[in-house]
Amino acid sequence: MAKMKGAIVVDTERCKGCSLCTIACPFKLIRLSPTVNHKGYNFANQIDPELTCTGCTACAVVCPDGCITVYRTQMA
Amino acid sequence: MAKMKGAIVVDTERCKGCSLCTIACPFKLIRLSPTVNHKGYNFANQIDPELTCTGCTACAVVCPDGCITVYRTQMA
Amino acid sequence: MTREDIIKQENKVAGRPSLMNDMPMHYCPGCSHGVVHKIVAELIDEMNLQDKTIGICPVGCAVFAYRYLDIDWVEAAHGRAPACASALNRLWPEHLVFTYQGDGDLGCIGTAETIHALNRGENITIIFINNAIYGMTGGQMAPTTLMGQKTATCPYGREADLHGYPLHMTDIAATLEGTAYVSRQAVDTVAHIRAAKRAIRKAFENSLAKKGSNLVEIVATCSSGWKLTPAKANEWMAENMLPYYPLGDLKDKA
Amino acid sequence: MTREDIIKQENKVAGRPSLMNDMPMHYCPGCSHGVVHKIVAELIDEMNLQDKTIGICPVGCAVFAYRYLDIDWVEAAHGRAPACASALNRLWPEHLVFTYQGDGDLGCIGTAETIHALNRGENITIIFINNAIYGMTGGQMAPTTLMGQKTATCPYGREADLHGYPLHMTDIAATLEGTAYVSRQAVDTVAHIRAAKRAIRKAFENSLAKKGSNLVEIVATCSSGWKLTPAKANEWMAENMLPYYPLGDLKDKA
Amino acid sequence: MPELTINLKNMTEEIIISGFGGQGVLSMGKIIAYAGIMEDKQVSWMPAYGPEQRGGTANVTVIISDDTICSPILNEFDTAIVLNQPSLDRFEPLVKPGGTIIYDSYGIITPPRRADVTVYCINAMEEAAKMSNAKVFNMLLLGGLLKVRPIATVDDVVRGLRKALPERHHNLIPMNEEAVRRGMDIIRKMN
Amino acid sequence: MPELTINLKNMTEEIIISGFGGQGVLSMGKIIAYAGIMEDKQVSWMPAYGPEQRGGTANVTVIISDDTICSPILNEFDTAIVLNQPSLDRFEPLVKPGGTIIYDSYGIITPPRRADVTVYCINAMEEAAKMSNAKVFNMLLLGGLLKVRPIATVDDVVRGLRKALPERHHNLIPMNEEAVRRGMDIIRKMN
Amino acid sequence: MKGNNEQDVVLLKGNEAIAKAAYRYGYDAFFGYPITPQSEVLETLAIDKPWETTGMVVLQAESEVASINMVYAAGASGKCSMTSSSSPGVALMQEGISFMAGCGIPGLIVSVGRGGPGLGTIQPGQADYNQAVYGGGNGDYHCIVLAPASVQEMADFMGLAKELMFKWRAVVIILSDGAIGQMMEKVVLPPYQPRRTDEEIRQQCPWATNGLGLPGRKSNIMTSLEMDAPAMEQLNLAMERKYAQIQQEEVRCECIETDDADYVVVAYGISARIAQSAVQRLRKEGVKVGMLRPITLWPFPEQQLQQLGAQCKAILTVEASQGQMVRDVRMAVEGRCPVHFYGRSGGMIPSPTEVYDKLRAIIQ
Amino acid sequence: MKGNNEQDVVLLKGNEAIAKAAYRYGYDAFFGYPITPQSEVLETLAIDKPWETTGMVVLQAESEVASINMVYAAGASGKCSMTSSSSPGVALMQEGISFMAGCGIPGLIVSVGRGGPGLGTIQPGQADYNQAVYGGGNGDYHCIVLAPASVQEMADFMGLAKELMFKWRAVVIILSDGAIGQMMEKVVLPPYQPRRTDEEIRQQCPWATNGLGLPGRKSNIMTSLEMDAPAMEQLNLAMERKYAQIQQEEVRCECIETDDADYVVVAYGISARIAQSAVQRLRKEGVKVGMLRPITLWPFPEQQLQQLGAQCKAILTVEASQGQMVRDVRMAVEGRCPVHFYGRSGGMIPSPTEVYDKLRAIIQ
Ligand SMILES: Cc1ncc(C[n+]2csc(CCOP(=O)(O)OP(=O)(O)O)c2C)c(N)n1
Ligand SMILES: Cc1ncc(C[n+]2csc(CCOP(=O)(O)OP(=O)(O)O)c2C)c(N)n1
Ligand code: SF4
Ligand code: SF4
Ligand code: SF4
Ligand code: SF4
Ligand code: SF4
Ligand code: SF4
Ligand SMILES: [Mg+2]
Ligand SMILES: [Mg+2]
Repeated sequence: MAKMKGAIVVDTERCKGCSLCTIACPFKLIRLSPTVNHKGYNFANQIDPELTCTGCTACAVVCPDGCITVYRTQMA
Repeated sequence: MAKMKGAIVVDTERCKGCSLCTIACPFKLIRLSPTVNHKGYNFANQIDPELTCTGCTACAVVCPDGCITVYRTQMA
Repeated sequence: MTREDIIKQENKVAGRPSLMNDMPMHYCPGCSHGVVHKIVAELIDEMNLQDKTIGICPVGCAVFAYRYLDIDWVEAAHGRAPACASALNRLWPEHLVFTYQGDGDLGCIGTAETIHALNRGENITIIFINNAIYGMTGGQMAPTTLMGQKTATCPYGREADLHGYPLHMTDIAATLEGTAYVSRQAVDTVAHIRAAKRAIRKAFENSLAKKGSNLVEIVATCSSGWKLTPAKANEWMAENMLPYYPLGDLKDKA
Repeated sequence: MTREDIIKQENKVAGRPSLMNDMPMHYCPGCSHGVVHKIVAELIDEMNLQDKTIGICPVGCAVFAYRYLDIDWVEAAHGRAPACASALNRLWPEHLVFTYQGDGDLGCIGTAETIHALNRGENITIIFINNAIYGMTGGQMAPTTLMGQKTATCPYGREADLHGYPLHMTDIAATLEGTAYVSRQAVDTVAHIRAAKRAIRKAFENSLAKKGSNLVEIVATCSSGWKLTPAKANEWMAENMLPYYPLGDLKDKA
Repeated sequence: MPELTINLKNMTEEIIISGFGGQGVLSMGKIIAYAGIMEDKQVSWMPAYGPEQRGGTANVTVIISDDTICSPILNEFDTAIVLNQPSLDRFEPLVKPGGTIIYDSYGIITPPRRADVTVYCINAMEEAAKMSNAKVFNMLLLGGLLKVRPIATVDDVVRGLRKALPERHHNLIPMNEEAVRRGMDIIRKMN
Repeated sequence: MPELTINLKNMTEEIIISGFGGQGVLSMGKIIAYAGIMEDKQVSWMPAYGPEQRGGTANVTVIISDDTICSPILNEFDTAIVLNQPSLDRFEPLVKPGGTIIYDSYGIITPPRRADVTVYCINAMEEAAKMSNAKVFNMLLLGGLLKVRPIATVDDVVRGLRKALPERHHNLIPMNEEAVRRGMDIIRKMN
Repeated sequence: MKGNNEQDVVLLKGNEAIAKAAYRYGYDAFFGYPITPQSEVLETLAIDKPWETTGMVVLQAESEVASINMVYAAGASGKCSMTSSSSPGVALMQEGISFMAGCGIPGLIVSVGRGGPGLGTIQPGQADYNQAVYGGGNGDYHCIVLAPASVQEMADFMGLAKELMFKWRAVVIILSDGAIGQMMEKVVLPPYQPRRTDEEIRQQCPWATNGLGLPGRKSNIMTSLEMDAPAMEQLNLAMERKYAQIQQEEVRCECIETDDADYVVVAYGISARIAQSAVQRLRKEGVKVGMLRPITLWPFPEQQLQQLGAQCKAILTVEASQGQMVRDVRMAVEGRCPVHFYGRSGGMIPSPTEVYDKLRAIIQ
Repeated sequence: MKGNNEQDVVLLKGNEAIAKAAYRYGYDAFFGYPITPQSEVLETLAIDKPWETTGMVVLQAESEVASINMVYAAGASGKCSMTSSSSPGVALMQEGISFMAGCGIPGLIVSVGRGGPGLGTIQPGQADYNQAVYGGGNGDYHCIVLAPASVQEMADFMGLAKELMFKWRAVVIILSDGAIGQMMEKVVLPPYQPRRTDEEIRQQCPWATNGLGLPGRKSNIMTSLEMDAPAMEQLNLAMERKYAQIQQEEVRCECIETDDADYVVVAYGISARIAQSAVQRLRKEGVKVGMLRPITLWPFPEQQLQQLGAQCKAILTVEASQGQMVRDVRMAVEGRCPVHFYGRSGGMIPSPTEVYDKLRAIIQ
């Protein structure tokens, strides 16, 4: 099976910085930002320079606030 | 053991003629009277010409209205 | 020997318990409530608890229990006797606090109060008269009404789709951590009455010993509600109720 | 391949369910309620039930569930959601009727309504969020609070004598004749979330197929009430709640 | 409506029927009321209700009137039908002067003593036993009532029964009619 | 009571303190109120309560007065202490002309613009970080407040703390006093 | 049968009339719990099995608390539903009634009063006037309260209640008592009206929470919760406007010979029937006495009473209570003439003679 | 601390003051269920653990229905007990309150109002006046209703409530609101009073159902049931006499500058504090305005208002509701002068300026 490549988009204004996605990601690709959003939360950010993300959706599944959209495609 | 002789006294005005004592008596010594008491119930009566009653208290135990007093003594 | 020789005060071996007064009971002929009242009166007397007991009456046919037993009584609102008992248990910890409740009172409107009092392990005894019907209000369906049984509000017989299933409150009680002793008894025969008395005695003893909550169900008759004679009611009970509500101890922590 | 190549509409594999609107949820960071909302939204969508569903909100933190899922909702009085659901089930027999309730709502003030709706075999689903605390009112003791657990109303830890024992409503539900499917799940991990979703799907299917009542307990966190971070709350739950409230199906009639 | 009108014009008849529970007191009252309806009269039927009637007495107040009936609850009555001693004791003083008392001797130990009312006796219990049909007891009483207080015709009663009884019991109507007529025969004036 | 009276006579000071939940807004208000009590003044402390404060803003209205306090709920304030932008946005317009706004620059993106009030800035968040003690954050603010609105003395605050804190935390009082004094130092007038 | 169509005239208890009128008027559901003196409502429904004919749902609930919350949800979804109970049972419904009022949920509560307080007696009483008219639920709200004085009105008001509850999205209470619930009278039952179809509900109750029409519309939410105080106040003000309109449009009362009256008796329900005896007797004796019988207890016939207050020498309020409605009478009359009271309580009902005597005493 | 003994002056929320006063005044028990804005009562008790010191029982009940029935039983046995709740929670207590009144059982309900109806808002409200004063339980009964306007009064009225409940065998309601429950003020707590001993209870409450003294006396029975209507009526009449006496003896109100007032504001609780600001401002402006603050809402200061009605040009009632107490004011004034109303609702509280403006408008 071809290898999957994924990426996520976090709705940072909706994010409450609970960090559950950071724990759920098997590759620990998500971090909380040092800066806060308008509501004052340190929101989540994907840090994935090497495109390690497989689009496994774990982060999206655990996010209580539905902030994460996951995209996935077969590696070209 | 000496043989027991018993007798009962029914508070006929309190009796509601439910007949449960008549069923409970192992010797069937209790009957409902054909006449009614003031409240209109056919009250219970011990019919025991031969002093068969052993004073076993079964009738008193089952009487829901506590109408029966049981007396018992050893046969002389 | 004549009857007169036998009927002497010193020969008295059974009669109305001394705690039960002269007031004629309002119950229908043959009603199980009367038998249970007698047992309770005897036990409080035997255990010498008259000044250390608070009884709690339900709303149901036993609403007037307070008229017949010479102890202090609180008449609870429909279903709330266990809440009353909880308060009294905590405020009068050395007292025997018991409730006396019907199936509608205990298992329907009072479901929450019953379960929570039992699960808190209040040191109380609940005497639960299960006659599978609402006696007082004229024979409506109770939570314990059997499938197919006819009542004023299920005149064609209880059906699952329309009326749901009978509720086994005593079985639930036995699963609760707070209960010490849970038992199901009947009062249709001398043997059953004696066993029921033993069960209630154990429940009272547990309550006083602060072992937790105690519930004794009495499978009972309601000849008026069932539209049977008292004798037939006992038979119907033995044939129909007991298989569904089998007698015996369901839980005994001690 | 760049991020931009991947982030294209046609590559979207997960995101906020379409039935869940934009309204930011009022829940605290990491609150389990949000995860369960998502599951429910996905299922109603997948099962194509938007116009055939009536949701019933509790009084509890989920009181505002109605703001977030685009279905019709009835906000019940505290504890009365199962009574509401019973009425709606009978009046809208082809609809999916579900309640969403906290432990206080379902297992304390609503004990009677919960047990009776379930025992009547109403064709409904009860989703029961057990976070062992009263979230909304600021962290008071719930019926499901663990022994020793500290809350605003048992600040020195829950003690049997003072506060009674945790109540196992789901276990009681499983003993009731009216229930078809009773299950306990959690939403702390991806695997648990997927299992929880399967359980709720089965419950929904049973409800629609008129198989009887269904209850899915979700062992949940309340980081605010527990005074832990969301991550620590998940850990505390796994360590303390799950041994006491073990996951799995308790009853499956089918 | 003159063609069917019977002898009491612009009348109001206030009746109490009282006995033990189970004696058919309530349904007798209902049949009287239905008969009244057949005469296009106003009627009211007000039972003593509640658990205190358990094993105790049952009673019902029936009013038949050409006028609107104001209070269905009364303190005094034109006619009292009493079937046991406690009922007689309670209601004898409440009959209006010139009124009527009907009693069944079976349940009555001390008969009514008032001189300012007309007293009738009907041995309905006995008669029902003779007919070996306890169910007609109250129909016999009803017949007696109609004889002495012709508030409705036997015809009305039959038509009323037809309305009051479910279809499947209509076969019992002839027997009941028979009992009503028998009741008219056996009632006796006592003073 | 002249011996202890400080500079505001027959005063009433109406203060709003507003920030995120968890910033110690409520307890700061409480300490101010306690300090007021030490001056034998009337005080009231009225929080915004309920679940809407969850993750949102927390605020408390504190009134210190020589007179009886009528309404504990106010529509305008003498002094506003605002710790984040939403709080500033909400309360800036509600400060009385001639009143005072104190803000912590950490949470504020657009500083207050009103010319008819005196605006102070205090970098309490930064300072607390410097002192590596997040707990003294609100004590720093309090110091700033007392500097510009001397409604109580530092002594009052210390005595108030002694009353407000459980015995076992009294060891923290010197550190808090220190922070109050530091707060007095670092507050700056901005207009 | 003469005047009437024989088919339709029946002899029924008030409680039975309620039950039979319910399915004939096309009510969708009854939820209730047994309590004397109204258990015949549920019992009659159980015997008549309307679920097999009109499709009406009948359910014995686990308590009055459950009943009222079933009515709440049923009404929320656009169905026409009801419960019935008596004094302490109605007390248990107060939270639910307040919720219904807060949401604007249509529904009917039939309250068949006995003598209180507490368990009191099961004999008839009118001491639940405050309970119905002033509520005991929390907040500013009103229920429309109808007071039938005959078995016929028990039946008829079922139709009126249905109309009013949907017209105003209001809780309607039929406040009866043990006497009217238990007595039998002739009654003409209404012809069968079909229950509303789903489509009719969708059209007539666009606010109802039943999914119908989704996703073509915003989702419907039935809640009385509004955390934002200014928004909540607006909701309250909107309710107030509705209540003011109801007070304008829905006052109903019966005035009997009040036009020239020097004295007026005010009484409702069973007391009105009794008082009427006394009034008739006095009229025959040449005294100018009239009677005002409020049919709606809320909205209360205030204007009518203001007028009578100005016209009369005295007003007598008669109730089977220690005096509850009399406060509303006094409030309306505002001192224009003396307002007297006669009442019996605890299951006792005033007698025509007592009312007559009281009136005579006032007149002298 | 100056004027006061430093030991005793503390800064407390109204809810905390209730809790601390409870065990200091020797209450025997608290039973309650969490609800905003009064959960601090139970929470404070849980923290302070009075069961380890005074022996006071504290129990979180399974619901408000359970709570009130616990208070019922506790009071029946002669103990001094209480519960506290807020709007919908109090609605659920109505049956229990009616039972208590019917039996003459002493007990206290602290009702910390929010905005209704239904769930409404959790912000402060005074829309539960009817709920407290007119009940919603069945039957003819009254509770003594105390309306504190400060945290100090929250504490003080705990003592008064204890006194009144036993003096009259009555249910006492402290009707507060979210503002007074949540605000902190200075408060002087009462000194500790010991709880009554069994012997004291036996002597002071010979009616109590606790077994004490048996068999030397008849058994005590606490019931509101009396199937016999004439007997029930006698019980009702006895209660009426008690209520009449309470109305004679227990009216409490605060009159502020009413002696020469042309205009009077009537307000209680939080609204009274607010209205007082406006009154002071107008007095400074030379207008003869006074204020009457009812402290007992039942019994209501009717006589005082009758007098003021005769004296004043107008009366203004201010409430945080759509107007509930104003009915009682109107009833007392009986048209002697115009009675105006100003209210906010749904969690909104009138402001001093609004009251001032309203008064100014009335004066012109
Ligand atoms: C709140 C309330 N609801 C309903 C009633 C009416 N009621 C009185 S007794 C009873 C049921 C009694 O049945 P059960 O508890 O089984 O007792 P039983 O009479 O059979 O012994 C009911 C519903 C009431 N008094 N109060
Ligand atoms: C009748 C009534 N009592 C009490 C309350 C207050 N109240 C609101 S939510 C709640 C408990 C919530 O706890 P839970 O059901 O466990 O839900 P969670 O917030 O934990 O999800 C309580 C007691 C109320 N609104 N109504
Ligand atoms: S999709 Fe999977 S791999 Fe990618 S960020 Fe989310 S959890 Fe990590
Ligand atoms: S799980 Fe969601 S809310 Fe939590 S940090 Fe990640 S994106 Fe933010
Ligand atoms: S004592 Fe025994 S033997 Fe004697 S009558 Fe009674 S049951 Fe029969
Ligand atoms: S059991 Fe008692 S009440 Fe029944 S018939 Fe015998 S004596 Fe009478
Ligand atoms: S109705 Fe049934 S339970 Fe009640 S007294 Fe009669 S037999 Fe007993
Ligand atoms: S208080 Fe608890 S349950 Fe409520 S939203 Fe916060 S975390 Fe969730
Ligand atoms: Mg029963
Ligand atoms: Mg919870």
